[in-house]
Amino acid sequence: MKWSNFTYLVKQGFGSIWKNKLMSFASFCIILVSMLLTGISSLAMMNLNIIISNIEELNDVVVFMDKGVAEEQINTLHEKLKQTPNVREVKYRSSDEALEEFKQRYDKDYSVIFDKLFENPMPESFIIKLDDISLISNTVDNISTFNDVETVNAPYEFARFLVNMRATLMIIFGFVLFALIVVSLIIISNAVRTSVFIRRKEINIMKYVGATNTFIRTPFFVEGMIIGLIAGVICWLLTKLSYNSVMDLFNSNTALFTAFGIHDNIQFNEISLVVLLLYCGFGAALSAFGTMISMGKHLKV
Amino acid sequence: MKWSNFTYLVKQGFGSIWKNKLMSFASFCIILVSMLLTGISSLAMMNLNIIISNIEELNDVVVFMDKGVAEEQINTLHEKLKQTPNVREVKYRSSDEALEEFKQRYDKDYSVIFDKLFENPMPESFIIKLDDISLISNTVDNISTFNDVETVNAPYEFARFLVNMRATLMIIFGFVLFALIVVSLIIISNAVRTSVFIRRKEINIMKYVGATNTFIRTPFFVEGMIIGLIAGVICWLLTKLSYNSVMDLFNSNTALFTAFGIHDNIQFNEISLVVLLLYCGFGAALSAFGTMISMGKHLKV
Amino acid sequence: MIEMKNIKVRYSGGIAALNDVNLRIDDGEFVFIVGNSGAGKSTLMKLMLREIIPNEGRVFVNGYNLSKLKGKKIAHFRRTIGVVFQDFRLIPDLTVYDNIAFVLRVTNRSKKYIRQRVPYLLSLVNLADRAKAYPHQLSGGEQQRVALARALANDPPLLIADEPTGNIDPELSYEIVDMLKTINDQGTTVVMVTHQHDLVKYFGGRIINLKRGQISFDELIGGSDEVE
Amino acid sequence: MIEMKNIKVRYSGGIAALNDVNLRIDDGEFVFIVGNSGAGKSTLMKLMLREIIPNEGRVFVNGYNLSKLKGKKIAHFRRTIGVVFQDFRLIPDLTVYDNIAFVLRVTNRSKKYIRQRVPYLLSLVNLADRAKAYPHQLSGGEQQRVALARALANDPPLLIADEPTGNIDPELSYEIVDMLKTINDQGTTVVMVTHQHDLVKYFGGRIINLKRGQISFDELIGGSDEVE
Ligand SMILES: Nc1ncnc2c1ncn2[C@@H]1O[C@H](COP(=O)(O)OP(=O)(O)OP(=O)(O)O)[C@@H](O)[C@H]1O
Ligand SMILES: Nc1ncnc2c1ncn2[C@@H]1O[C@H](COP(=O)(O)OP(=O)(O)OP(=O)(O)O)[C@@H](O)[C@H]1O
Ligand SMILES: [Mg+2]
Ligand SMILES: [Mg+2]
Repeated sequence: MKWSNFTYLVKQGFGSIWKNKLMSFASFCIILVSMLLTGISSLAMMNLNIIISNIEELNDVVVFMDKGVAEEQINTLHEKLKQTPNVREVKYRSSDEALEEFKQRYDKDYSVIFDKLFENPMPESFIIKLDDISLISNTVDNISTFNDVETVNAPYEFARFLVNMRATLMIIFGFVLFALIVVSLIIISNAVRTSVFIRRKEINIMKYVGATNTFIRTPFFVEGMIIGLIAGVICWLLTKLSYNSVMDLFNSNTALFTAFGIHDNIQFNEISLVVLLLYCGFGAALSAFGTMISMGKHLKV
Repeated sequence: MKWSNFTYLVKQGFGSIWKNKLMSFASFCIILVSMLLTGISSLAMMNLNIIISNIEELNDVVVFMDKGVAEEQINTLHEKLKQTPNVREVKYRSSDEALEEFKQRYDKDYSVIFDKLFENPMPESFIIKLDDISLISNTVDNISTFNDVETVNAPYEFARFLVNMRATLMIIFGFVLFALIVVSLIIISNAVRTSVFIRRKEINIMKYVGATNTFIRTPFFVEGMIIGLIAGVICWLLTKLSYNSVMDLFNSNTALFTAFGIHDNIQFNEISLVVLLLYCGFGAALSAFGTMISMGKHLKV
Repeated sequence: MIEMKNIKVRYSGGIAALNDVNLRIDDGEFVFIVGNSGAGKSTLMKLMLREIIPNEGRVFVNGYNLSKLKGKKIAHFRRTIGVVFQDFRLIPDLTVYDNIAFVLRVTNRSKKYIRQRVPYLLSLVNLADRAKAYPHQLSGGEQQRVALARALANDPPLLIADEPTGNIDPELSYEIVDMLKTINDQGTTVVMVTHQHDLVKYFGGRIINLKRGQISFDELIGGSDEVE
Repeated sequence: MIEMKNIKVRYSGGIAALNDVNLRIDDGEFVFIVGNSGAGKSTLMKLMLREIIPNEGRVFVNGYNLSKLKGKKIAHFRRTIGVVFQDFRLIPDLTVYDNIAFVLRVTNRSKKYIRQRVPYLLSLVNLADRAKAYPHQLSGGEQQRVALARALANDPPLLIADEPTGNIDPELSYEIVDMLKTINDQGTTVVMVTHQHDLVKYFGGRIINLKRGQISFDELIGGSDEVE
């Protein structure tokens, strides 16, 4: 193909977006909506995952030692705990610290209690963070067998709740995402098929006067790609806007912010480029290749 | 118009769904997707609202009385609390019950403490549920001034958190819903405009041979209505299925179930008919009237 | 009756398709309109059907003032005319039978009448066996004949035919014009655009010749069929 | 060269459009195809262009065996033919200029060549001033002439024209056939379907008459232009 012909075909592609305004806009909207829904859902899912694991982390396993152990015993247990599988972090809490904490926590409700205390009843303890909270009972059973361990206090209930919630939400989200993707593919394919269908006669005529498939397809391909790219960029802008405004909402709201552990949620800036590329890539690919595929049967004349 | 002509036009409407399979299917998909997303989001929003208010309810305000009050004073305060604005429910808790509860709650962690107690340090108390948790500080301030009230323990932080969260989530959901509705209207209007656009020549010809607008519109109207109705019914089925399966997920999961207070979430059966009617109504109306409106400019010949 | 006064039609692009045309066709006349390609013949037909309205001047057809026609009246007016369009304009989604039945349904004819009338019209144009075909399944001439049958369906007082025999073989063309003459004898006004000068010469009648948007010739000539 | 052997074409609905047709048209011939409406003339043209393939029999055109043609070869084969379709088949989205330029671009002509060739072709069919119009803005005859110009664009060795003068006035029709004759004299094979018997009589040449899907007459007749 001559270069001048190629540039002509590309120009045709641009031109026909305008000539087929109605269909171009329809395809554009549908691709935009589909990608936006899928994209935002994915981001929401990723963040939710992070949030839940943050909440999970807030739940420590507390290992109480026997009363009156020596410093050496404490150190030994400390080392041992550090080497236990599924233990990520071990923090030592002296009995004094424990009492102080306890007082602070319950002072308001039951300050009366502490007046009656004559000596510190708190044992030495370790506060442990786990790698995988779903394995909590195994780990706790394991630790319970260690020397000098009086009792291990683990948030079984809450841990199970969180693990369940995460699983449930991921199932729901996964299902929603899957449904969105299927539905997107159906309506995008419908849209491009329609936009090709409207011009099927034109395509036929081109074939009858000796145009090769490539020649006929190129402008359609260019057209589809441009629509997809524009949809991708707008999608990215809308995602950025809505993502950031949701984050602002949370940020302006310290209670929510800390409660949900949104301290290390995904910052849009970090993934901005990837999102843009994904949107544009999928947009252009779906639209351009969708169009090409839809042309197939009309080209067979 | 003759009855036989009317039935003919209705038949035409049915027939042209099949003749214009591609476009009918495209419109159907788009209406389905739009309504499904909007509908499911609305249901999710309603349920979330209920869940949050359930969680809110779990947070009681505790009113501690002065130590050693007489039964009469207790009764007086009980009556007074009952009549306080924003108080929905008042439950009396004796000092013995309080200690028992406390023990149960903290036994595991700190059973050691209780060994040191020689008398019950717990005061008499009332557990109060509020109507509107966002007014909590007003109510607490009010109650603090009552006779014999030593201190009022309220989950300010958590209340503020929940109120904020509800507000935030409702803003997000409201925004999502609004966006979904706008986007749905755009893509539905695009779809019906396209399906009319494809047949604009046909419409013109009919006008040129003397058909009135009503005569031309009736089959299009019937066609649009049927597509809308079918979309509505399928939408209802899909909503029912997905709603129930999500509920099953939560139900099969007692921890989640109770934690989220899903005991009085919306049962699909209760709203099934309303949902069906809304879906079918909107589906048929959007599709049928959208088609009619799109025909406007092509009829002006 | 058709009356046109000081008609000017200018299309987008500045083409003056008709320029200062004055014309009067009385009820019961048979008029041939001839002229070069692009002379404005179809534009004249489009005016009569109110497919377009003139930039200047007024058009009266069958007692309607077409410049002032609005809404439902347009439909009612058009039912008083049978038209064969140069590009046929059959409804692609309807079979041959339904294309013709359509205009009968539009005028609220009974089912029974339609069931008699359509086959009669199809036999008139020699297409009885193609009733169930769709327009794209017909040859050029067959489509044209369906268009003619449709134009005749309602026994309109005015028949406008834009090259109704352009795709039809000579013998059949003669037959068709013969048929139109017969219809004309029964009182229908017929306006027919044609390029087939032999037809015009054979049948004679009033001939209007358009030249670059203007009437250059408008006279009665005798046909050779009367001579023979 | 066109060769058809034992051709049968049956459309859906059981219509036998062509029945046992055998035909050979040598390079450089000028052939008129005549016949009643629905006789199968357009079907014959469609076979030559591989728009349809026969239910039975074989078609050879310009050295290609059309039954075995696949993929890119079809496009290359079609470029060796110029076609005027009975329903014109102009690309509605392109201007008159671009419609003609399209077939030149398809064959990879240079920009410069296209810029010279298209105006020349338009002037050939008397449409130099309508280059920027879109097909729907043209009169019937104008569209037909654009279709003719497009068919001639690539100087094809074979020209197939399905009623290229059906919507064109007699004088211009004569001019056009004259032009086709000139092109034919320069070596191009021309196959032309027509209903205008006066044209056939005037120009003469090989006449093939189709009757209900069969060749009923295939002979050379002398034209009156040679006699005069
Ligand atoms: N929609 C349009 N827009 C612009 N120009 C138009 C339009 N329709 C017709 N024309 C131009 O107006 C002129 C007259 O057109 P018209 O169709 O009346 O010619 P005609 O006499 O019917 O010719 P033919 O015998 O070829 O059908 C032509 O030059 C044509 O190009
Ligand atoms: N796609 C089709 N499906 C079914 N029947 C068809 C189809 N195309 C043509 N026919 C039928 O085949 C027969 C021959 O058609 P063809 O178009 O070849 O006729 P023709 O000789 O070109 O007639 P005309 O002079 O009217 O154009 C006709 O009876 C027609 O109805
Ligand atoms: Mg015309
Ligand atoms: Mg034909």
